[in-house]
Amino acid sequence: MIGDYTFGEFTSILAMQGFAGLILFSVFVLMALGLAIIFGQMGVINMAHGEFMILGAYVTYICSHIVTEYVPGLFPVYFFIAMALAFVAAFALGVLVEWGMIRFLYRRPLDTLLATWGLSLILQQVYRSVFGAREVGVTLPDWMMGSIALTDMIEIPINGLFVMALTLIVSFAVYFILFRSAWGKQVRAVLQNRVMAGAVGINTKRVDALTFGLGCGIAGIAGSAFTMIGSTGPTAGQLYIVDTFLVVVFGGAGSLIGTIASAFTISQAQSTMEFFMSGSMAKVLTLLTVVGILMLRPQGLFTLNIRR
Amino acid sequence: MRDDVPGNTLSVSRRTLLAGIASLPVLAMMGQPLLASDYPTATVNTTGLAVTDDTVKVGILHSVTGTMAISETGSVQAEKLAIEQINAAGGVLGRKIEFIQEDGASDWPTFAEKAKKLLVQDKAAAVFGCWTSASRKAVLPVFEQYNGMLYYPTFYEGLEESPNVIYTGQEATQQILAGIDWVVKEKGAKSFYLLGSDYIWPRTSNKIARKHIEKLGLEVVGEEYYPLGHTQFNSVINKIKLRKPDVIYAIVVGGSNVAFYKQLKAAGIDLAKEKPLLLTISVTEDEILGIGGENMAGAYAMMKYFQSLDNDNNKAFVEAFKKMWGDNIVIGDVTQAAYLGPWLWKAAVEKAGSFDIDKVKAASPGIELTTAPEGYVKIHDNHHLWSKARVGRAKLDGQYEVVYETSDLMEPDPFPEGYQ
Amino acid sequence: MHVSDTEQKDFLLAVEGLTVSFDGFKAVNDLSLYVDENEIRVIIGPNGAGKTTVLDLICGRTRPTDGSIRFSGQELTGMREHEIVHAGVGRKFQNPSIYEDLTVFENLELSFPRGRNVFGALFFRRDAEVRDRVEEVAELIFLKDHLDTEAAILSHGQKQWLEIGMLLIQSPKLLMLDEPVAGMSVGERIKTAELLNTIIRNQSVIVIEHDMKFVEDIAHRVTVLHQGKVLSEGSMERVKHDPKVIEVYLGH
Amino acid sequence: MQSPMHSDSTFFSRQGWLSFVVLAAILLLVLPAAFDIFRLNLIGKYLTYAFVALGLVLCWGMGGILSLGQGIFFGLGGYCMAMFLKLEASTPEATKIQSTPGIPDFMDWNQLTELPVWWQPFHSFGFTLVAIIAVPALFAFVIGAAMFKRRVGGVYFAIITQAVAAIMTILIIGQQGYTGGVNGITDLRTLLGWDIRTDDAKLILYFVCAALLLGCVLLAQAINISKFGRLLVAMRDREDRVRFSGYDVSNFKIFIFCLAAAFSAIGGAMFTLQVGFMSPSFVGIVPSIEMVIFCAVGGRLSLFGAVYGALIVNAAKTSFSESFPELWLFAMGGLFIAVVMAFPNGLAGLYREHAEPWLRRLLKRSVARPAVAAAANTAN
Repeated sequence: MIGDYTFGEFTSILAMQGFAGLILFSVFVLMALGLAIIFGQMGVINMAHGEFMILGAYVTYICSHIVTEYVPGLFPVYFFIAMALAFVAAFALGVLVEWGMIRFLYRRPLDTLLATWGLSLILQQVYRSVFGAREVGVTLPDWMMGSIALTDMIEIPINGLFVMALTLIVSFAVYFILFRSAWGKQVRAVLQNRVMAGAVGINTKRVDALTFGLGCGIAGIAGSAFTMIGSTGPTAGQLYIVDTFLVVVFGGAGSLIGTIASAFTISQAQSTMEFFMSGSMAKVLTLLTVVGILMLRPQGLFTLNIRR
Repeated sequence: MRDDVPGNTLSVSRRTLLAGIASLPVLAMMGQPLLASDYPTATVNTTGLAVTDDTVKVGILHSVTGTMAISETGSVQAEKLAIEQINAAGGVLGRKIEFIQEDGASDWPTFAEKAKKLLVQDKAAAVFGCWTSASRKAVLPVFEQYNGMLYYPTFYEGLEESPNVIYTGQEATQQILAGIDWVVKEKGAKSFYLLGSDYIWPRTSNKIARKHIEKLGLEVVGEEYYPLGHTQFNSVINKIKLRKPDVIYAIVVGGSNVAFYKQLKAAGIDLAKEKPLLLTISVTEDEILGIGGENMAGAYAMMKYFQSLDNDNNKAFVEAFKKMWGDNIVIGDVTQAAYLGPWLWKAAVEKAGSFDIDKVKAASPGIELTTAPEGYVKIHDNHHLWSKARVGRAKLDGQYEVVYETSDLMEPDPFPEGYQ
Repeated sequence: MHVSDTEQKDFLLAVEGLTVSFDGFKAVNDLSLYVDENEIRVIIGPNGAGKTTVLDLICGRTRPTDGSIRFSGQELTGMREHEIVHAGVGRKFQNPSIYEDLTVFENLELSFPRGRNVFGALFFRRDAEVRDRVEEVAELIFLKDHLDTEAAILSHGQKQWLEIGMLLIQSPKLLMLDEPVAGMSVGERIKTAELLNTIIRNQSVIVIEHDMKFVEDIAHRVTVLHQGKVLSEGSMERVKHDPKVIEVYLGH
Repeated sequence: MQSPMHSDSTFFSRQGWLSFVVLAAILLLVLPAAFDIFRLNLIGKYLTYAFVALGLVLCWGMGGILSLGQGIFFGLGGYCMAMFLKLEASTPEATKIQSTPGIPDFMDWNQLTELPVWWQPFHSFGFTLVAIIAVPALFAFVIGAAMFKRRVGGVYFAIITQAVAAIMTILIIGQQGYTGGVNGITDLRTLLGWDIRTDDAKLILYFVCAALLLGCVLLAQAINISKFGRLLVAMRDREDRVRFSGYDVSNFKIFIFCLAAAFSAIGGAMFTLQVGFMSPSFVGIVPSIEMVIFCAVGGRLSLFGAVYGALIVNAAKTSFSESFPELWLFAMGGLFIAVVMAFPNGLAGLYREHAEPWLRRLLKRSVARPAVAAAANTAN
């Protein structure tokens, strides 16, 4: 296709396309990190992950309304407050769900799948009853809209930059929480040997609840960030679930680095293919490739070759 | 038609239905009410429909639950308003309309099932309903088999002409051709980028648009489809930037809409600058609520009806609608088309002097409605409506400003020669 | 006892240069092992020495990184688990692995080597041959009176026997038993030793065991593993007095 | 020694036969007598889901393989049938309005000017009947072989089948010139000249559907009581033991997955016949998961439970959505959670624990039931 364009145009588009891929990558990472913790680390299949994201989105929506109504002065920065609240709300709901449901099902991963699917239906209807069936839009502060024009052709969407920065922060935060903090050590101890961890005085139940909550909370942040990009409706969460699971599984459950690598691979593949063919076919091809590779390498991209 | 708009029951505002009656001025033009006693049931109903000496039963068949509820709610409201107004003005052949509402639940077999129930069990004299093409395709055989009347409100892809259906929305050529001519003439558009959600309506509409653009000697520089519910449009936006079309012709639907327009704006394409200009046939005032006026402002839509339409019929209609369903409500093209259904049926029944389906069918072509909010409509022999085509420009407040309308009515042409 | 004239003999099992590494850690490192026909070989070693991994490698549960495993003339590496079983290798797991919902009879019947493919299993009939063989094995493993008992309610030791019986009914040429007497009473151990000495009339056995008394009762030869390698090999007597073994077991 | 279990001949236990007769009586006598043809047609539609649930009992309940993509096979079966019916409905006379008469209408709308090659064989009814079973089974074989040979199971299998269902939906919708797109294949009229839209036809189709379903129950039961059935349960609980007893576990899984696919496909084909069209909305993720819940509600280990589960959940769905549409999702979601947490063996489990002892006391039957849990599970 280079034939039709000047060299300048071609490089610009390469840059733009690379950037589009990076945004998609950030989106995938945000979606998948929470799930990677819950599925990869705890072995729980949370089909309601999308609904936790939408919870974050609705929290942001409410915030934008309250802020415009009562404290318009805060409007330019309300998004940060909204994200914090989104995390708290999703975290709290996550802990509640873990306590009320998940903890009874740790030995039955397939059953967590069904139960959380039920949960997702209920949450959808709750959203619908509370917020109405219509898609709601969130008004963004002006500084978050629009783009930075680098050249005539290359324009960097600010919200894209924002999502990328957010992804970076969240990923590092997760890394520190899980791999550098005392609590993270407890989490990993429980995952590796629940009985032993209990025996040395770790409150395994609390660790479970908090880990699940953390995963949900990250979903909440993701949902909050997505209001900048997409729509918020009661059933919007379902759109993400298959993609998200594929990212985690493709990366190799249990490996956060794998999740990030797989998000990168899938997003770049999809974004590149979208450029050369119709969106539908790009999607089908991406999914097919992922499924195909998973069939050849079911353990995913990154996984420890462990001794059984 | 448009599909997969996530959502569900918009809790119908509980205001009294009687509010609608206050809008009687609309009815002044409808002439004197007819008396049921002049039309004995035995003669006006020879096929065993649910018609008594003072009532007639009709069906309303839309999705109240499921993903389509969000879109179909407006149609239900409009149909109820029309029925209310007709009853207040004396009913049909002197008989009050009673409606039976069924939920299609966004599920096509359920539509077929409920359509059958309305026709077989309830003996409905007419059914107002359906929204997506898929639901219409599902019920069509039922209406043909049991000989019922369906009034279908949505703008759609055409390629269909059933004696049992009156299509009160525009078919694709009516909606598209005039609008394209207009952007070419007024805006000097030379190149187009076609984009759509991946299913029959956008594909067929784009096909018609492409043929028309090529007939005009202009260029289509790209044509793309994305799966329903897709939310990442950065790649296609890049392509658009690269190809630099004068017009983005977009038929994105549902949740994808929101993502598409937000990302378009974020990528630095300000629709208000009209470089490129965006032309759509899928975003009514209803959809703008979700997209946000600030993301949509400056885009052009091709419809036959906008809420801002300036005529007496429409003023009365909007007022009555808001009275019945609340001030915050917006009215889109399909809602208005749904409102026409009961009125067109009433006119046909009274012209035929009978509720019998076959007579209503025969009487329908040529029926006129001077009181339509969109102005004047008339039923064509092919059961679609003659109607004007209009172009509106989206404003920040989520309303459209009408910038163009055809001087003549557009002839409906569901099987357009040369566009297939 | 068996004299070690290893060079000339045709071994039933010849493991050579076997290595497997998990992320760089060599759980089994260049290990060689030869088992004769009708021999009871016991593998001992401290925890983590790689005993179970060796069995896993032989029966195909784990794929070796390097090395060869020859079993009565066939190369086992690269064969799939069920093919290895068909070649004549049976494996008992460390924890009794039986079908708890089924009766003893059904447990044994499921292991009977007929109807092992899909359609064979669909059209499998419980005929006299099956019954006779099940009873025969049940008698061997001291469970003749428990044929209709649901396996879940057997004692731990009986479960161990049942699993051994499930191997025996396949008439393998080599049985590999991972801690067969763990959790058994003294009486049961004696009976198990008896059982093993009966069955080697037709087959060889590799046993992993910690119970030294039991090892002495049954072993023809003992192989001591340490850190994935053979530390010592030979008769129980010899191994017991090998300074390297003493070092490993008694520590420094 | 010669206790009942050792003789291999009991197909059903006594209670099992009773259950079967009761089910047959309900399907073939009670329901047709109690409901008009409109409702009966609906019930016939529900029964088509029971085929899927039946397959899931074998595949998931017995074998532990949870497929979240059964909609794929339901859809494939339904589409095969729909293709045949559509070709029959698209005679040159019926389609003379098209630019290319004689091909299905949606092809004409998408500028196809001749029938695609792979549609051609669906002119033949014989081929179609074979294809209804063979196409989905073959597809299941490809998926199953790829996954099970590589030991992909459990959660991974569920997620991958789900992704395949998503791919299928996007493909069917995207390739609308060949598949009818999101509208599906509609306006099906006759089967070998026999009008399937009349009330009489619907009645006959209902009985065909019910009879096929009963046949599938018997077939599933035959598998259950065979050594294959016991192996399936054994594999679910102790896969390694089965493998090291010399069985190629993957082959068994592939077979049962294909069989479940074939059951679903029969359901899909009967769906098309009774409802009169087929669309991608039965292929995707949501319907596939709903089908799992039919099975779970009925009891994932019980063949009869699966049938009742499909009937009851769907009847509840219809009546709920008629009277309290808002509550439907709450009810459905609650059902999922309740089934998983409170009664994992579904209705069948409840029946066994509560209703059956009571019934037995009532009937003063003191026949000792076989102690084998597996046999009892399947018989009820």
